[in-house]
Amino acid sequence: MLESYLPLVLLFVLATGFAVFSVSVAPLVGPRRYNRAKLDAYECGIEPSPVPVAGGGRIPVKFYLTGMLFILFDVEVVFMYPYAVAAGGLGVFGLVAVGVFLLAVTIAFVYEWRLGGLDWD
Amino acid sequence: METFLAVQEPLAASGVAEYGWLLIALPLFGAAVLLLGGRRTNAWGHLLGCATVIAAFVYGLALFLSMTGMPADERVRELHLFDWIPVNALNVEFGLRIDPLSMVFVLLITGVGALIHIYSVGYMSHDQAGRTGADNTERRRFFAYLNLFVGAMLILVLGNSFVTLYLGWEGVGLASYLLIAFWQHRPAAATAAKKAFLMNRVGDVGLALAIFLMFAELGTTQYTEVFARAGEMPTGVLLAIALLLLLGACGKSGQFPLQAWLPDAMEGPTPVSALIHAATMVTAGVYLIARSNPIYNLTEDGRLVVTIIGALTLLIGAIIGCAYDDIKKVLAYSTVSQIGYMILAVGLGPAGYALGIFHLLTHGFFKAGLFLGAGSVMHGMNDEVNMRRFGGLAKHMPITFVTFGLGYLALIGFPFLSGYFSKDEIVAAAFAQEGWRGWVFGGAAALGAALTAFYMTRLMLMTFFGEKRWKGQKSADGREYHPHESPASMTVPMIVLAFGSVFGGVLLYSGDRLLGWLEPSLGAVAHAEGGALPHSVIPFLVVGLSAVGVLLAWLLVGRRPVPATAPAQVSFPVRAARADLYGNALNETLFARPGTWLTRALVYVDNRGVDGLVNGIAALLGGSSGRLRRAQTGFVRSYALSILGGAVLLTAALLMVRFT
Amino acid sequence: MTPTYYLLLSALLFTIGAVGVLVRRNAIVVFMCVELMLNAVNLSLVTFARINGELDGQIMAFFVMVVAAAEVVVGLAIIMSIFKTRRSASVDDANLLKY
Amino acid sequence: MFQATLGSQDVAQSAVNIPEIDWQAISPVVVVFVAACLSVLVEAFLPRERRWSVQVTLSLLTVVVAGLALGLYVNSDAVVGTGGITVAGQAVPLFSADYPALFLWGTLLALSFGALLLIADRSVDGGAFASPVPPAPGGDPVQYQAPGRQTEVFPLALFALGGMMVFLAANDLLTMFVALEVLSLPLYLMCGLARRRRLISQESAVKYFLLGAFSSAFFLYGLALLYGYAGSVRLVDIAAATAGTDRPETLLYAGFGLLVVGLLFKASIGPFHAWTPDVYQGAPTPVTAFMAACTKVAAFGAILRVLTLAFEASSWEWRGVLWAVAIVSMLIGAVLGLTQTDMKRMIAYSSIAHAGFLLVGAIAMTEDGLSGTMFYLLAYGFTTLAAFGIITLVRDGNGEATHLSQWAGLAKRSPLVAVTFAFLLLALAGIPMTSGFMGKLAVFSAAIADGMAPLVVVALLASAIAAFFYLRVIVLMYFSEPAQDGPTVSVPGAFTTAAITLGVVVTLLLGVLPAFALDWASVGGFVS
Repeated sequence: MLESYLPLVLLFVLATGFAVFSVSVAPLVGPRRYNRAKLDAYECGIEPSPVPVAGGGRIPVKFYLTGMLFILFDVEVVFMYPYAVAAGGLGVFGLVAVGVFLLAVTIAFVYEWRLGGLDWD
Repeated sequence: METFLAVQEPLAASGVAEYGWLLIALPLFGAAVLLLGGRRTNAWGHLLGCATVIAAFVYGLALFLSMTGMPADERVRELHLFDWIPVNALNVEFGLRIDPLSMVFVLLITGVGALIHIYSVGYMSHDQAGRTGADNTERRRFFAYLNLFVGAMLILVLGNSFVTLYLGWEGVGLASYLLIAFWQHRPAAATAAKKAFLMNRVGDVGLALAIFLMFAELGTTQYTEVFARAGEMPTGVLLAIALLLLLGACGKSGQFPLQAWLPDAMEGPTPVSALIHAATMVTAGVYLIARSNPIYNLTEDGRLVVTIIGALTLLIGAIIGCAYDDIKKVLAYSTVSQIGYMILAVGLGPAGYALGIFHLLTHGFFKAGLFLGAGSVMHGMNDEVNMRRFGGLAKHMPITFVTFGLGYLALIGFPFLSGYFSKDEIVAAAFAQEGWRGWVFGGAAALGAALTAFYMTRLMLMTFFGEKRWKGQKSADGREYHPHESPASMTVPMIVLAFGSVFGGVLLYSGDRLLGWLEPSLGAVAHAEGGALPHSVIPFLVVGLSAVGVLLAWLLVGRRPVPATAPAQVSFPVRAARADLYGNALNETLFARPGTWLTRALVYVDNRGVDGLVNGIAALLGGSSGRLRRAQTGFVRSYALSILGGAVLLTAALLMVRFT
Repeated sequence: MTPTYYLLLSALLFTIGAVGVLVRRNAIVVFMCVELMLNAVNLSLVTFARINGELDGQIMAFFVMVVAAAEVVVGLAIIMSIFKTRRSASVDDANLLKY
Repeated sequence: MFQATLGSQDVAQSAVNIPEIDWQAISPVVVVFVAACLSVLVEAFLPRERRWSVQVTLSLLTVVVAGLALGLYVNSDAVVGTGGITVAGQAVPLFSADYPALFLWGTLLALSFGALLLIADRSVDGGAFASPVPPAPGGDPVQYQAPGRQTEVFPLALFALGGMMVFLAANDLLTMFVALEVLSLPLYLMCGLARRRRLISQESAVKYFLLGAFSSAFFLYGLALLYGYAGSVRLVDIAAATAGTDRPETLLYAGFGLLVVGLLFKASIGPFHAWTPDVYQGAPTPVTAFMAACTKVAAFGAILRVLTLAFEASSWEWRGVLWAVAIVSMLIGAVLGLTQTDMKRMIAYSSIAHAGFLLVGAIAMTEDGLSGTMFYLLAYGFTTLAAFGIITLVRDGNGEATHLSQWAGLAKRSPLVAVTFAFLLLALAGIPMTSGFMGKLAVFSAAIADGMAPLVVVALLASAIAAFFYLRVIVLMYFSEPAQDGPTVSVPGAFTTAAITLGVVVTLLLGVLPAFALDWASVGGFVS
């Protein structure tokens, strides 16, 4: 069943070839006539506005930082789920291992908190 | 082929010998402390330098005594220290071979070395090497180099493989270079050091090639294995190795055609001339050939070349020695000539190895003594070396005169002094060769004895007897000459060495002491009977010829006043001898000039063809480098492209290799 | 339904991601393309786990997700710091070091 | 969509193999990671003014303690060379403290000790690290100099070190991948921490990060394909699968190719080298030293392990391809190094060439190749560490003077620095009596013994070309007149002096007495 993988590789090669081709050829053959519309960001046909949200101004950088933190701590839960499922079989060893894991996460959390990563202002 | 005693299998070192590494470690430690310690060690550096060498000598003596207590077949010992270079097939272990041969050298090096260290304390006490200031930096540096030399020389003679020997070989070369150039402010010293360095390189290449050949043929460079399996090599390779080793020996020992550096090396301080360029380092070539005796035993042609080189050199050295007025140069050419005797001896094969070493030892004593004497004369004469400015010094420096005189008598082979025994034996062994060889080599050796007597007598007469030609003259630095005896730290070593010159020969010779002692290393001495002249005639012949030489010298030099400047109108032989028998010219004609022509021709070809090629390659590399650099655009995306491209190529290539 | 299609899809996603890295200028978008590549691998892992009839591949996908999250944080931090100094997130502007 | 073959109930009930952990064997790694966590807490709780001294003490102490733990284990009564984290019923540990791993751990700890000394030195110009505060608008951003001093570099360095130690000891690809990220992420950040020339420092961080993430995606895809091929990511299982014939080999070779790309990238082997010069140049010099010395050790440790344990049976197919890679790397490093004008860039190209030489040894697949490559890593690491140490000393008003022209006539101003640097360059060129020569000798002779003479010829050619640019620097230092407003050589602080001395002494020692290290390197091979 998997012997039919050669086409896949060929496809891979083809796609790469296409990418290489278009990257290298485009600047050579393409005309460079820029206008305002071309340089604008494409937002589904709506006039792009420098003020994306109500309330005025850009989204504060802080928002992204907190978002990043959220991703980080959120994703750690990924390990808790399988552990919860297999906790019985893993016994004390599993408990200790998850404890160590949580301790490591906590250390990072404490660091974040001490350095003021959780303060909004 | 002659039968010879099989080389003995070494035993592991035990007892005192287990600390054999101390011999090497002590002087090297001294050198390291003095070099790294800097000015802090100025005050006591020379004392440390002496102490390490004396300690090494004392240990060597203890080792020697413990060895004398052993039966002869247990005297060859090996001390494994550590694996040095264990890379795949090449496995060089660092070990010491403590056997009678190396012990003889250890005692010579540390013994004479210790004396000369002591002598140098006085000799170098005011040396500033051309610099101003009143500290002892230069003396400390001098002792550091001397210690380095002793350590390297001991590595050379104690190592148990050719690679270890090579390490020591280069080490003594380095020390010699540093010491010849010790007075760097003199252009002559700098030039001489460079010359010594270059000519030694020629020899070293020979030695290195010999080692490579050995490794390629046998896969090892340890003495034990090389010697045990030397017979496995084809004769051609064996001959090549023998000749390449000889080339190495010629470079280090100042043999024809590489002899020219040794007299120039006298630009170094006199203790250096005595220790390195008379007693020890320059004899390394003799050691090399004697140590490699199982190889030379197998190739008669190789030995013949060694003998020819030896005979040629001893004559060349003696003839040139007759013409020089510079006291140290005369002694230097005398050294060249005497080492010629040793090389001649070891070239004779089993009949001569031990004799070569014997002469090496006695020569070590009397030549070191002579050099120290010359140094003492110079010390008292404002560093003058021109003998035409000496004369009548016997009264002013009696101790120097007596010790120098004893060394002189020993050198010309005065009956029952040390040179008498060792040189006579070599002459006898040379005459004992079969056929034309006996006459030629024996004759050369005997003639050399006469010449030796001539130039040494000339030296004695010009220096210690006759008019006081220095009166009213001024030395180069504008001082008047006030000859005086040297301090005790200089005279005591001279006295000790004079004792060695007088009694060394008879002590070592009587009862075959030395020859028997060396048997485990070099095999028994084959006293060949017959040959060109009967053995009993030889001593009379040699002494007679020497007497003729002395007489001639007295007639030509002693009876007439010596002109204070060398006469310009001289006969051809004198002119030739003054020009080093055109040794430099020969080198120039044979090597340098063809070299120049070749270079010119090559330059021509080079400019047209090779240069184009080389420049082309350089331009290609540089150009492609410059162009390829542009590929490093600094854009992350182009880097990512190169990674992706590389990955695709690599995977595609893997699949292609697999599926085609 | 053959799992091979999932593998095919995964390869396509991976290639799209790789090409995206090459053609996009905004560092954030380039980085998102890398994330796409990682997630394409996740799809492969899960598919192979299915083919082999075991759970290892799925667990591996978890690991990859966590690592990817950590990578996101570090990457965004770096991109943000350079954005603060340059006021530009274009990877082509980061071009002082070259040749 | 997927109907799981094993229900969750089954998983819970089935006996889960609890791994046996040989704590003593892995104690060096544990020490490093625990200390890294401690270091984070120090950063969080200690007042700013006391952090620096505590962090320096902690990190240096960690390396020493980890080294002691390693020494204790090696000299203990335990059966050394088989420990690690072993799953019951499996012969090979998941994470193995076998002899090569122990040797390379020792190497890593020693090298990182030197690198940490360089990082810790703040006697010269107040240290090389800053907190990432943006410059005031209007100033010259290229030369911008941030205020303050940063200590975050220490926990980052410790985490990177721990990641490297796991990376080269991991016996399964997933552990290897996680370790790869654990070592890479801190390095990305460390690159951007320079106090001076922040802009190129940050640029190097961005480049390193984007390309690193890109290449680790390749590694990961290779991992996935190999998982599909062998049904496991354990190296021994992959080896067992290659021995059979009934599997789709496309998966194997595609997977191998992509996996190797990720590894080659980390080892900065051409054509996956493009990041190296930029990052080496832009990163703070002590970090560059850390990267050049330690990352190379870790990456080659992993390459050796993967090639030997998983792909030895298929070596016939991939060897030719890696030949080509080695040749490309050596030539790129040697040729492009010729025209470099920046000292750090030049050393970076030199490292690319050296990576090629190392690869020659790594693909020899013999015991001699393994020990030779490991010896080379040890030798190269110390030499390059000391070389970067010297580069930190030569400075002008704008920080380090890395342009070659600024080094002209250095010998006249500071002969000691010049002679030390010349010695290190000769070691990089591979002149006898230096460790570089011994390393090349070991690697090349192993390659010849394994029938790769043509490759060795190319390698010698490349070393000859490369020798030219090392010599060019020496000539520049000794035979050129110093520039009027040339750089001054700072008096090195105790830490930098110690690091440089360490590097020089080891370089000399390994050149003169290589035996002990060669012996250690050839005690034993990988456990499989």
